[in-house]
Amino acid sequence: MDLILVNLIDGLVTGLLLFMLSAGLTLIFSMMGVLNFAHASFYMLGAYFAYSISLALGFWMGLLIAPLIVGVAGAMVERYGLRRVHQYGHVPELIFTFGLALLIEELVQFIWGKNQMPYDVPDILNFTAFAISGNSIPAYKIFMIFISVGIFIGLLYVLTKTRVGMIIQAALSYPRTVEALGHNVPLIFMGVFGVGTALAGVAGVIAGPVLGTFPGMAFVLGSIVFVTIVIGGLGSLWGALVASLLIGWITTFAKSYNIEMESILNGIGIATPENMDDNMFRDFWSLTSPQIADILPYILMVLILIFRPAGLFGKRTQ
Amino acid sequence: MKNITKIGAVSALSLIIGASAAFAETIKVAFIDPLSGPFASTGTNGLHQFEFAADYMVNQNGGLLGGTQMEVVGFDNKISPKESLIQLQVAIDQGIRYIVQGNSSGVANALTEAVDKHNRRNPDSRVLFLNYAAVDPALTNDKCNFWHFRFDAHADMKMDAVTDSITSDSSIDKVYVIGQDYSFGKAVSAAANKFLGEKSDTIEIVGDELHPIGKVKDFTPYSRKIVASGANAVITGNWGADMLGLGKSIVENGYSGPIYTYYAAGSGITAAFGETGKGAIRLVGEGQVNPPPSDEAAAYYTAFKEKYPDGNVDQTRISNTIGMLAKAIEEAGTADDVVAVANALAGMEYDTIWGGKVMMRESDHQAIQDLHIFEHTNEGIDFPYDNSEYGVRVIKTIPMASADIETTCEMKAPS
Amino acid sequence: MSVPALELSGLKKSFGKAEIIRGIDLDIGKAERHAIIGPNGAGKSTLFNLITARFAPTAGTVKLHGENLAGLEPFQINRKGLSRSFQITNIFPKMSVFENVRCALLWAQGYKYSFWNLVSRQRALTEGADAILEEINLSARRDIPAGMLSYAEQRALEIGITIAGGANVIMLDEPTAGMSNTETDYIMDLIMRVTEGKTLIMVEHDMGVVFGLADRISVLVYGEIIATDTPERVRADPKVQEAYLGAALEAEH
Amino acid sequence: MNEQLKTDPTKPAQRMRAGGMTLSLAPWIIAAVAMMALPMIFTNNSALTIMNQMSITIIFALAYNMLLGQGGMLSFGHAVYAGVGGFFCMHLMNMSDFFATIPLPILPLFGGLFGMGLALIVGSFSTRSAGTVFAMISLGVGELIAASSVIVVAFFGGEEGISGDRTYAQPFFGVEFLQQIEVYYLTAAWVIISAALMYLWSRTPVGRMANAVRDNPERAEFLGYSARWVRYYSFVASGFFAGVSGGLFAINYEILTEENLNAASSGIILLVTFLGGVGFFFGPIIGAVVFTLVQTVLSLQTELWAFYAGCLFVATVMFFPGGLAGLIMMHVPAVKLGKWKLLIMPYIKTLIPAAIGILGLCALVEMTFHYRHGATGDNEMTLFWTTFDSHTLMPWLIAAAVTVIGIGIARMTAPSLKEAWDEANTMGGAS
Repeated sequence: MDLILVNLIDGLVTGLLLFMLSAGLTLIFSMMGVLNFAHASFYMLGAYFAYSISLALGFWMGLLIAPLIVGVAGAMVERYGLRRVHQYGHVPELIFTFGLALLIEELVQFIWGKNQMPYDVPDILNFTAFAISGNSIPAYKIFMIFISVGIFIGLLYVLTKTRVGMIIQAALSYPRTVEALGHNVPLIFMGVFGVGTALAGVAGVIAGPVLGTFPGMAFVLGSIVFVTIVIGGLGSLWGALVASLLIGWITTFAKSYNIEMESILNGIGIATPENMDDNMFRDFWSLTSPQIADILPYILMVLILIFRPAGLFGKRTQ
Repeated sequence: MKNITKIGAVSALSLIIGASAAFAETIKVAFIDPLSGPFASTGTNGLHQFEFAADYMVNQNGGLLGGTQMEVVGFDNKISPKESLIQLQVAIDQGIRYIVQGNSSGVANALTEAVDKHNRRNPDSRVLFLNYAAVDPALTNDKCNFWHFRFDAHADMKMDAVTDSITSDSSIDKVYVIGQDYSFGKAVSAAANKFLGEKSDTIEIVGDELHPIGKVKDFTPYSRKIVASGANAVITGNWGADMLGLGKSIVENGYSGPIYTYYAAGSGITAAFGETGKGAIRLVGEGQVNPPPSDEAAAYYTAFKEKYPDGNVDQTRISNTIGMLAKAIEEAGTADDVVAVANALAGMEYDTIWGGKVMMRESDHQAIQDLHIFEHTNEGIDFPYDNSEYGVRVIKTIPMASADIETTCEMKAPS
Repeated sequence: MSVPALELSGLKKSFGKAEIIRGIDLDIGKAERHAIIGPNGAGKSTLFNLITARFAPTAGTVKLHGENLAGLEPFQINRKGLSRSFQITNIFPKMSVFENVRCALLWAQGYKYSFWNLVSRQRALTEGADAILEEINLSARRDIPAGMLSYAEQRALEIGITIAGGANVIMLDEPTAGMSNTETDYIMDLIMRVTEGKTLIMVEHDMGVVFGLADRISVLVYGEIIATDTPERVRADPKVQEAYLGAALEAEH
Repeated sequence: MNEQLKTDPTKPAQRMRAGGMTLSLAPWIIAAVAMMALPMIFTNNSALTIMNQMSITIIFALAYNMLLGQGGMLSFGHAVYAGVGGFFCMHLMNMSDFFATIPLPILPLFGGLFGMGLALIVGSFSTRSAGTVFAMISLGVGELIAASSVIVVAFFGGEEGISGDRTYAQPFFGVEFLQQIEVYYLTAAWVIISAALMYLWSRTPVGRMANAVRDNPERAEFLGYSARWVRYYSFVASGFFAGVSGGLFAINYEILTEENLNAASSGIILLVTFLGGVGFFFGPIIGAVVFTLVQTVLSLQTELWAFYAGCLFVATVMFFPGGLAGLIMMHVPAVKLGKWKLLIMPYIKTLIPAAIGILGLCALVEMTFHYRHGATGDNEMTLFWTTFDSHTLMPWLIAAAVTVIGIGIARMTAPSLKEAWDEANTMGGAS
């Protein structure tokens, strides 16, 4: 029981982190119809910028400044890159962000080198907040939860209570109408792209110390963010939240409990074959849930796409 | 854009045409390892160590065979078996007869097979494959061949040493084994089970699991299980970001025992572990750096740091590889006849500056040497890694470890 | 009486709570030219989409030559001999004019999904496509991408594609929308020629076209057909006058 | 569609594209002769190895373009079809009794059939719609198969992959394929055959309808074709040719590993295809040749090859969405009008300084990299056959000056190039 509680907390941290990325991505997608393949790269940039800033000004300034830099960088990418490619259609846009992801990874290696950066949790948060039957919950995790929830509430407030938010919300559903109403849609695009990437930047800043700051960090997270918003339903902020938490918990629980394929198969009435060494499927029989925990979201995504292409909360399929 | 195409075409031409002309005024060694991509830091540091060793140990002492210099040429294999085979071909065409490689057993497997096939099919341009770090036991067992020499202890030998260390520590009775879900991770797990089962009745393996390689973002759930299992020792074969992620997560979530591992030093990992890993991370490996075993070793390290201030001597076997190759070439009296050089290498006993001897076993071309258990710490460190204050210090030595370990290798000399 | 070409009975369609088509019964005979008119928002395009299975009906049936079309996909309906055009020009913009027409001929000439025939080697295909180009007067534009044609030419091409397959029931959705008078005359003439002997159903705003072309006219208002009859009688029908024509005529003048 | 309406009808480039694609044999004969002759120019084994790699990539990229260029389907996991085809070939190679009865040259056919088999299964649910849904299913399936490659050791051999020996096949007219040159001709023959078949495919009814479905699936449905089936056929055919390239990979390298399946390989083939140009049949061929050179040859020259490749790719997407092939085909109208000679001088005046400027920029990048990451004391670096000290001011000044002057001149002469371009593409006048 205690372990379940601990796993719920751990899964929540993972899920909320994922949500910070998927929220930005889904905002960008809803506005511009572009799946931004480079989204996780901005997350990586956030971590690296924050690391460099933290060397000079400390962690907190990093948390403050790095997302701003990332946001501006994102806005510049939209203004001078994506907008240009926009005229050629969606596929080139997608391919552009794909190329951008590669380029950012190379750029990061060029500037910071290839090693993992010693970017650490600030001393003030480096203690155990509380323990549940011997499982310590680090204070930094609690901090991560607060930041993510804070950002979510902030986002919700901006989207539902402010004028800018109204326009964005309207643009989510009726992009053409909003343009017809005389709003500067390119500027909104740039802004949303900037804010979306800045959110990814925040995620990078706070995840860098715990998940590691290295050139492969974008790649590790990259496709799982798409998986999240596809499962949640493209363009749905709530869907992104639900899917993020779902993935966070599924992977955490799958890792925490050794569920064996053999017992599942036996459970549904398939007997274990006798001569396991010669069996073609021996590796399949010996599967355990931690082995495949991080692949589960992909399975989930493929199933959802087959049976409910719009995703859990989505309306649009394209 | 067109221009870059042009550069590509022009350099291709110059390379391909110029290649065959570039015949050996020097003895060339091809270093085929990742120089770009995610594993580039390990590869680049390895290349520097090879270049330094060739320069410091051979060229500054007057070269080989009466003055011929040794040159290490880097080839970027992007840690891809396919690219490795292409670069192998390029190296052979440039007249290079010695191939060194170490990162990834997958690449080593591809290379050793390719070298074997190449040597069979092209007796005029045979090459030797000097493996300095790929530890899949099969390379000197089932998959051994005459052209392959391994200068590192293989995974089972290292696990033998690790389990020696664990069984001699009476405070350890529960061991947790965790690794990446691929051949090496599985081999580590199998070896740990085998050796612990053989050596001790009291030690219980409380967990044994695999996680996807390079895909885990957050190791917390694994750490929870390790803490919950009550383990007082962890064995892992993880490397790179998976090692760092796992190690930090275990310690941060309340585990306080030792973590025995293979690859957790240098390449930024030592610095990134920092205070967190102190006393927890224990490594198995050859080549003592702290405290330095000899003045020679200290001088070597100092000279290396002067040349490469950002580098580490974290693979002392690299200098053994160069030293033994040089000795074999001198003994054979030729660098062109690789069969003679191979025969000189097989069975060679070599005094290494890092203390003790290295013996290249004739039956399987596996080096037998002293293995050490190191501790990640900042106390008593003369030569720290990654320009941090942390480094690894020897806490236990197993002389000529696993010297009698069995091999299934049936060595066939070329006809 | 013979089986009608198209028979709608009790056809209904709702989107959420809004009932767009509220029960339509209509028979269209073979070789009849039938026009559907009605004010904006009456549900004309929805009706078209229901017939061609772009939308699934909430209730009711559509029968083509007496055969129920329920549950069939658009391509299956097309194979049964019903072909349609779209209100918004719907061609293959990146392919040449000739290829647009040729694609429309492929299924009709029985090539199906074959990958053992080379299209350029099939004389019947090439000649057939050229004949249709001749008919729609686009031979001179044969090899340029369809997306570069003028608007009227694209509409003509669309009609060409629609009739190419040899379907005997042709449905045209506002074929003259957005055209100048001369262009409209040209398209009208074209429609007259190519639908000779076929069943034609069209939605149209231009009253000149409707009264010039149609054998019978149905008036659709708020999802219901309030009248179906010859042009003269529809014109004289007071209900129609009241519900539609008067307002429309007023608005137009 | 509106987008299309805006295109300038006076631009004959577009007219060309759609124009009659006559079945001309000339390019094929030239290609075949060139492939026969190449080994006489580049005689050594590494050149052959690189050319084999190009050939394999060409087939794979052409197969990929059956989806992306011709069918409008963006796949993020196409490597698995090539990989699985290759793995099956490897298993066949290891079934020594069976393998000894078949001649090696037909092995890729088996690869193709197995690649096709997998495509038959996956396509049955992934081709229901194009666009994002298809792309995401391809990503998911690709990740799943790549992940299972390290888990299902029995088939994929884990991280080491599986290897075999091609020479155990039945000798083919006495050839045992011991030497690279023999393998080269085998591969070359398959490239010609596969490329020809894929070209012919695009001329068949289902190939033409693939284009129609790409442009306008709904319209295609109202012409009697099920968009889904058309996509499915394209997908399966593409899986076949991808499998062929996997089979050739097995023959060339005699080993298949996880890298043949993973996301990086799938990404690279997208990059290659787009770089070459998706709008033209021969685009992927150019892409494959250029990218292989960058990957194998440029990477010998600089550690930063991937950085340059990334820049090249992003620049292509931004400025030449038609890819390298599009760039070449832009010149066709000028050639047709007989005015291409007008372009020579302006090109020399603009592109050569631009090239020099870009090289200068590359030099600056390389020097920065060397300065930051090179070893201390190891101040010397060699660039463009010149060796100098990267820690002195002079080389920096020279490189910067070359860059500024090169690009400056290019900018100055660009307007006249533009003029010449317009002139060369206008009908009439002196020709």
